[in-house]
Amino acid sequence: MMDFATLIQILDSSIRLATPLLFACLAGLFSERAGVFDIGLEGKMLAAAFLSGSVAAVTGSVWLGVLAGIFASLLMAGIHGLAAITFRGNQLISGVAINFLASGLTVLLGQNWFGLGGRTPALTGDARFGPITLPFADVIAPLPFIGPIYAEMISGHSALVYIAIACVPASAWLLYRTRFGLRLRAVGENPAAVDTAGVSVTGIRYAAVAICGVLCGLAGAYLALGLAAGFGKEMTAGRGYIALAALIFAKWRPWYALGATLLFGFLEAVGNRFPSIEFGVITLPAQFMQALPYVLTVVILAGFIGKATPPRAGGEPYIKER
Amino acid sequence: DPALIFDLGGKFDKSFNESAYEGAQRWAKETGGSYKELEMQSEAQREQFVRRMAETGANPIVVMSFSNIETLNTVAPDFPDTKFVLIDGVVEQPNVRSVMFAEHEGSYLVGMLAAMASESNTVGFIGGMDIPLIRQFGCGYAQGVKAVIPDATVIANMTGNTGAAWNDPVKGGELAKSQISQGADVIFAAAGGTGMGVLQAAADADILSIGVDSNQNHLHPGKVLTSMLKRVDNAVYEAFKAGDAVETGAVNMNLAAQGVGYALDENNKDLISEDMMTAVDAAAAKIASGELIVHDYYTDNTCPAVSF
Amino acid sequence: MAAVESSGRQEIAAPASASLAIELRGISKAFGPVQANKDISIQVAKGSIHGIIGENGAGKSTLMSILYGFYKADAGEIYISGNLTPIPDSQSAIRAGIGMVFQHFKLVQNFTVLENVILGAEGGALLRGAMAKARKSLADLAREYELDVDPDAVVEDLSVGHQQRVEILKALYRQADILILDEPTGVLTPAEADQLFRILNGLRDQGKTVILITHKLREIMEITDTVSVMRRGQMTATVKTADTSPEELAELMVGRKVLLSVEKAPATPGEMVLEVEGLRVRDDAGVERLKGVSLTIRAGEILGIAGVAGNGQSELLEVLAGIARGEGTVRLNGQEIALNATADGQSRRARGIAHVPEDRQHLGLIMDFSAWENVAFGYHHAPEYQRSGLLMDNDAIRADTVDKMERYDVRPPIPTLASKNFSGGNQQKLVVAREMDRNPELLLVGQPTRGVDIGAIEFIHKQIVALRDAGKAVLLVSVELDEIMSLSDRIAVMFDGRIMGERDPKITNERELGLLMAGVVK
Amino acid sequence: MTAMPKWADAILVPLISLLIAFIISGLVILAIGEDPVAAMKLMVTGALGSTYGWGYTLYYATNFIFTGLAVSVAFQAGLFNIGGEGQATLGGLGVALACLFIPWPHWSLALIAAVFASALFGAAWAAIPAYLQAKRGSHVVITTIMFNFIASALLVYLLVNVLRPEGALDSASARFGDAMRLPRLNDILALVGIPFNNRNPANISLLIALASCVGVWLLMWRTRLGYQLRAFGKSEKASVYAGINPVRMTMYAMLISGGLSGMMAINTVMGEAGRLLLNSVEGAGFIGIAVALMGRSHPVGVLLAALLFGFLYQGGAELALWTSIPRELIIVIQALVILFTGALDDMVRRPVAGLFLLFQKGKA
Ligand SMILES: Nc1ncnc2c1ncn2[C@@H]1O[C@H](COP(=O)(O)OP(=O)(O)OP(=O)(O)O)[C@@H](O)[C@H]1O
Ligand SMILES: Nc1ncnc2c1ncn2[C@@H]1O[C@H](COP(=O)(O)OP(=O)(O)OP(=O)(O)O)[C@@H](O)[C@H]1O
Ligand SMILES: [Mg+2]
Ligand SMILES: [Mg+2]
Repeated sequence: MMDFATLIQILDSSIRLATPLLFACLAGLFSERAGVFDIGLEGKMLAAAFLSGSVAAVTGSVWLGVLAGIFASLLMAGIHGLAAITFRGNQLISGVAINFLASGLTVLLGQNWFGLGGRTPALTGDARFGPITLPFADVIAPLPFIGPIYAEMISGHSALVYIAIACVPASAWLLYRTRFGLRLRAVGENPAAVDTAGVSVTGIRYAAVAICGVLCGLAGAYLALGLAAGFGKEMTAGRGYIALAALIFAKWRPWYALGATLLFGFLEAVGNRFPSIEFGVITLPAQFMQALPYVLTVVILAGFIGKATPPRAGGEPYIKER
Repeated sequence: DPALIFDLGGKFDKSFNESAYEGAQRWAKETGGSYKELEMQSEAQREQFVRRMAETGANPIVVMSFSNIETLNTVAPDFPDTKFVLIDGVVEQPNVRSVMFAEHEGSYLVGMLAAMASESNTVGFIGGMDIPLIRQFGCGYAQGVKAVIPDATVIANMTGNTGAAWNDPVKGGELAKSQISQGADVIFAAAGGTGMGVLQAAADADILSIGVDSNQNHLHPGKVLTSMLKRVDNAVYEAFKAGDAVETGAVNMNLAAQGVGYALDENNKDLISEDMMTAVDAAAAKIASGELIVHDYYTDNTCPAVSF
Repeated sequence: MAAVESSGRQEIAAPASASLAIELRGISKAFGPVQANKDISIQVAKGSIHGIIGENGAGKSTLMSILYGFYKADAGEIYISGNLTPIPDSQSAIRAGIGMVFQHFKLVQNFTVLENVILGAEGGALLRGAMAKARKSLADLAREYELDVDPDAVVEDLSVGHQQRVEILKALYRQADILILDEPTGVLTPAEADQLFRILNGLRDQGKTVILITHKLREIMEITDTVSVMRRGQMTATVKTADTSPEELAELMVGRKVLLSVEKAPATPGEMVLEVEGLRVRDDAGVERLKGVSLTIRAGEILGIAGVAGNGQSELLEVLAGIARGEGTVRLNGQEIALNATADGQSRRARGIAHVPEDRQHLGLIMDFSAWENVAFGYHHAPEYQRSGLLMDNDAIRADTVDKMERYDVRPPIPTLASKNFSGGNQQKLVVAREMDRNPELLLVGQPTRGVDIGAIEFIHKQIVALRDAGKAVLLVSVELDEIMSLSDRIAVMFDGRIMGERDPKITNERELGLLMAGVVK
Repeated sequence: MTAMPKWADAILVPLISLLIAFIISGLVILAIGEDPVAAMKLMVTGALGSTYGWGYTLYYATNFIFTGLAVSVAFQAGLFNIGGEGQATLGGLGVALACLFIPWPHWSLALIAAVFASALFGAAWAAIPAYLQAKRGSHVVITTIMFNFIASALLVYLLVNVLRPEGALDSASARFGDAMRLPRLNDILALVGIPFNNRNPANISLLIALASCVGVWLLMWRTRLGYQLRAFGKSEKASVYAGINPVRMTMYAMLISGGLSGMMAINTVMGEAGRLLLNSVEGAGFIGIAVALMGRSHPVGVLLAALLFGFLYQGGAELALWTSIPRELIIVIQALVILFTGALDDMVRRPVAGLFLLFQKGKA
């Protein structure tokens, strides 16, 4: 049913679709590994997509756009930090609020600034990410098998895709090989241990939430500047929630996060490629094929993944004196 | 004053609500008049908003979308002196003007253009959600394609099943790329905001796309083959202009009534050759005269030209 | 002076004598309405071991947590080596040379020993170098103080005794001169406790200062130089250990005379109540934890299970209580009990088995539930707690709670207070009241007096003996040999999932039991 | 454990938080160049100034009570059910099937059938995630998210291909028979002589919602099952000690939660639309999360939070009716209300508690 070229095309699409999920998933990973649950990934991505689209449209510079996206996401992360860390609020509520806030503010401000119903003007030229051709792509391209894999699937994505993939080993290194990572993981497991070791729980948690903000900012910027050409209202379309699912799927580990998000990207790409499938007499309707990624996720989760244990101190504010 | 009530997608949906908005704006600019407008946010507000608008004395009141058929059946009898205009649906009430568009006819024309412009004999269709209205677009389009090249391939995708399906340019772009990799070199998008991503991806890949509802040729000059026009703007404009004297009853905005059509302007004039134009205009004339009948999906919920 | 500067310590000349390691002046601390510490002053001499005793909730842990910068005092001053030293956080305490082993360990459970030790004292931004250095100094420390722990073991796999060693290593690794230990022996076996005391003596000999909180007067008498007594948030006395006696200390602590030994009549065993044959249990990982245990208990008899923690006692209790599944035969009053999938806590309770679990905070109680809700915990099906059909009679439960609190001396006697707001001893009394008050046929009881003050220990012991005298069977698991020896009518020793042998407490001695516990069979 | 009296904690703090949320909302309104005072007035009079406004407010609140209770029951049992959206969708399907295919002679019978059908369908949709959580440890958060998507796919399929009447443009089922029209709130209040506006969708479902509040309260705090669910939610380990079966508790909690979500459809599908629509849930499942969390998972809190959100919905509709303020402003106000009353409440509580402490010391 699927020839090699089709497979390459689907995998190529998977990588693109996985990238925003990967950024957001790693973002959630840092936050939740530090014990701050975050269902506000969606809102942060949306805010970032909006501001990056706006700034890129106005300045014509894609990198200024990225910075602006990160800034917007950091603002939201700051609110989350304030609620979850300083004021010991409910982290789930704060996340829900951030999703609402981003959903409303982006359109409100967008309409106010550009009058396009919340959209930003379409981006062109340097205001968007173009594809990057990796070295030797054209040399290797004619080779059988390896050629398409390298030239079509691996090469030719925008800069943020490679940054996202680079973020995986970087995150793993930061978490498992540095002092900061050790403390961050400890804060998510037992903040009292960190506190009594003479390290500020608040400081570490804010740092983690800030990293989460930066990564969500990249996720949103990639949506608006890499995949689409500008911001459109609600353009995250639930990807923040899917990233959250991927995070649990990945058992809060960076390399697994890469696998999980690639799997989600792959399932969506397959659904896109085969809008309906005929099995002799029965034709599976489009709705089924669109639901297939979600059905498969459940099947895989129930069949192979098993129980995932979240960081033990996750979701709880650190309170010494009740 | 006249009034315009947008449906749930909101007035900037890059689709028919926005088109209605443009018609109202045109009227306001030309006449210097003012009008009221409202955006529905929830199912429960349908009756509420129409009724409240009628209570303010607005006349006529243009209501968008077939979703309001039931609403007008309930509300219109309570305001016999107010004229209502329903876009995209039929209501049999004495004070309602029901405006239907023959989307299949317009789509047929752009389908022909697509087939003629295609070099690979493979064209694409991307719809927002798998609902009858969108199938009507897709079915007309596929018929037009097959009329030119009987063995052409029409790849049809729908974006999704939730409200996000209309607002997901990223998914639109990815679907377009998937169709392109399957050989499509003209893609028709009928998916609201999602379509923006389709047009973008097509332009990036240097193939052609077809816009929908309003003239979207300008979005990527030279890259958008044409746009399937659904002149909701005209319908609104005329209703506003007629004021409370607007005629009631069913109006079929088909090709003959110039309710649908394809867009031709300086942005795409190099893309559409003389031959193409002649062929399409000939077909249009035949459809208008009734000589050529484009299958209407609504009549039997099937499409002879493509399976969804 | 140079060393002081480099450690960044703030020094203000003070009048106090330089031979004092610590001086606290006028420390007060309130948690909301609870005044945990009231104007406390205390002096601890350098190179001494100073004991602190007091009832549950007297404020011992709070005081030490203030010294360690974990809590901030509302008022008062801290002098270290005669210098006024503000300690706003643990970082300052560590810099001032203080190390603390908390009552509830502050370890990251899924980290390795090494990671736990270096946490907060990594010595560099990258772990690789820090780990190598720490591994070396850990090895040195281990040799110097006989503190053997595998640096690569994951903490949650370690016994509590070993976890405690990790805590001590943490403090020593940070070069603490002053070591605070909050109830360190509560979870240790006698052998481990002896080992700990050897370590503490070694530390003292090196000029380090140790503060030891404990409920065990024997330990106070054995190892401390001076001892302070706390009551209701205040410091009531500080005495030289040599000048006092356990009885005097007990009275200072509780405010009345306390019986330090258990008084009980000889057992008069009756019918066979519990018969266990060839009981086997596997844990989740598939490791066999019980390898064919057989034992019997008659009515009016207490069978004590001695053993080093982790040798299957917990599993024995759990499988009998219906928490874990097992294989083999268990008969209660001659009727076989199911050990398979249908077995659960409810069916066991229905058959008259009550269970005071080892871990009251995670098993025996729901800490967020109020006291009355916890009194119904496990007995929520009891007919007297039902109003009709599906409805529970909360009024009845509350009334019953008031009654139990009064009879079992649970303080404060407020049924609506959340369980987490009771002190450890009172939490334990609540569980004991719930489980023993129904006159069960068989009482399973694990570590009944862990972390409990001597007043409460006396009380709980009395209740257990009273139940036996009422003709019930008791299975007692404890790592406190004292407790086993003084309460049991027969003693079985467990090692590696097996019963090594049974002894008569009147004939055997600690040495013999200790050998059995170590798996040595004569 | 603070010196603050209970009433201050339960009423004063939320009120101040709400006030802050509205002040900031006012600033946002000012920033987009509108008059905040007029806007607020409009919202309040529009939502609460007439029985008409109350009708809509209560209609929306009814939805949020159901979904809020649903989230809170699961939450009490330690489960985070984000699947309210999908469960309510399926509940709608249940209502539609019950009303379309059985010619009920009277609305009361139809209502009973609809209650059962909606609860059953909602519960069934929660059952699979529940089972997978209980038996396989599959995280219920992921599976319920996935089931939301699957539910909407199923609904689109059924409405487009199966339930849509021949030739209808609208992706909706046929209208239910007239016998299945539920009594509106004004009909009910007329029985006791209270005049109430008749042009609003508030209907008898409100009473079912209120009864559900009482029911959930009774269930959670008065029955054995509720006791076991709460214990399980606080500590799975301890509940096993007490002989409470974790698998059963997970199933019960999710089934009840799903059933409550499903019952929301009685209000929207049967009470308001009279037919099954493509988007009759309209995000109420997600609002339910906010409502439950803000209401601290207690029925009374859920009721109050649901009313607040009902007020925001109807007040927002009035804003849209009479001003040119974009409708997204309402989402921003909702966000601020959730943020300040739900997540940043400690920001208010701390200074208030401090004031009370000062006051008490002054007296002493
Ligand atoms: N973090 C806290 N928040 C509120 N109250 C607390 C806290 N810690 C302790 N308390 C209360 O302060 C009082 C003193 O507690 P503390 O833990 O110091 O007692 P303790 O003497 O160590 O008792 P134990 O022998 O049981 O360990 C008790 O009433 C306790 O309930
Ligand atoms: N005998 C019963 N009568 C009515 N309902 C019951 C009964 N047994 C079980 N149920 C159902 O299960 C719920 C919990 O029941 P109950 O408190 O009797 O626990 P149980 O059946 O013993 O189960 P568990 O093993 O969880 O204790 C009840 O509220 C009811 O929904
Ligand atoms: Mg203590
Ligand atoms: Mg039972």
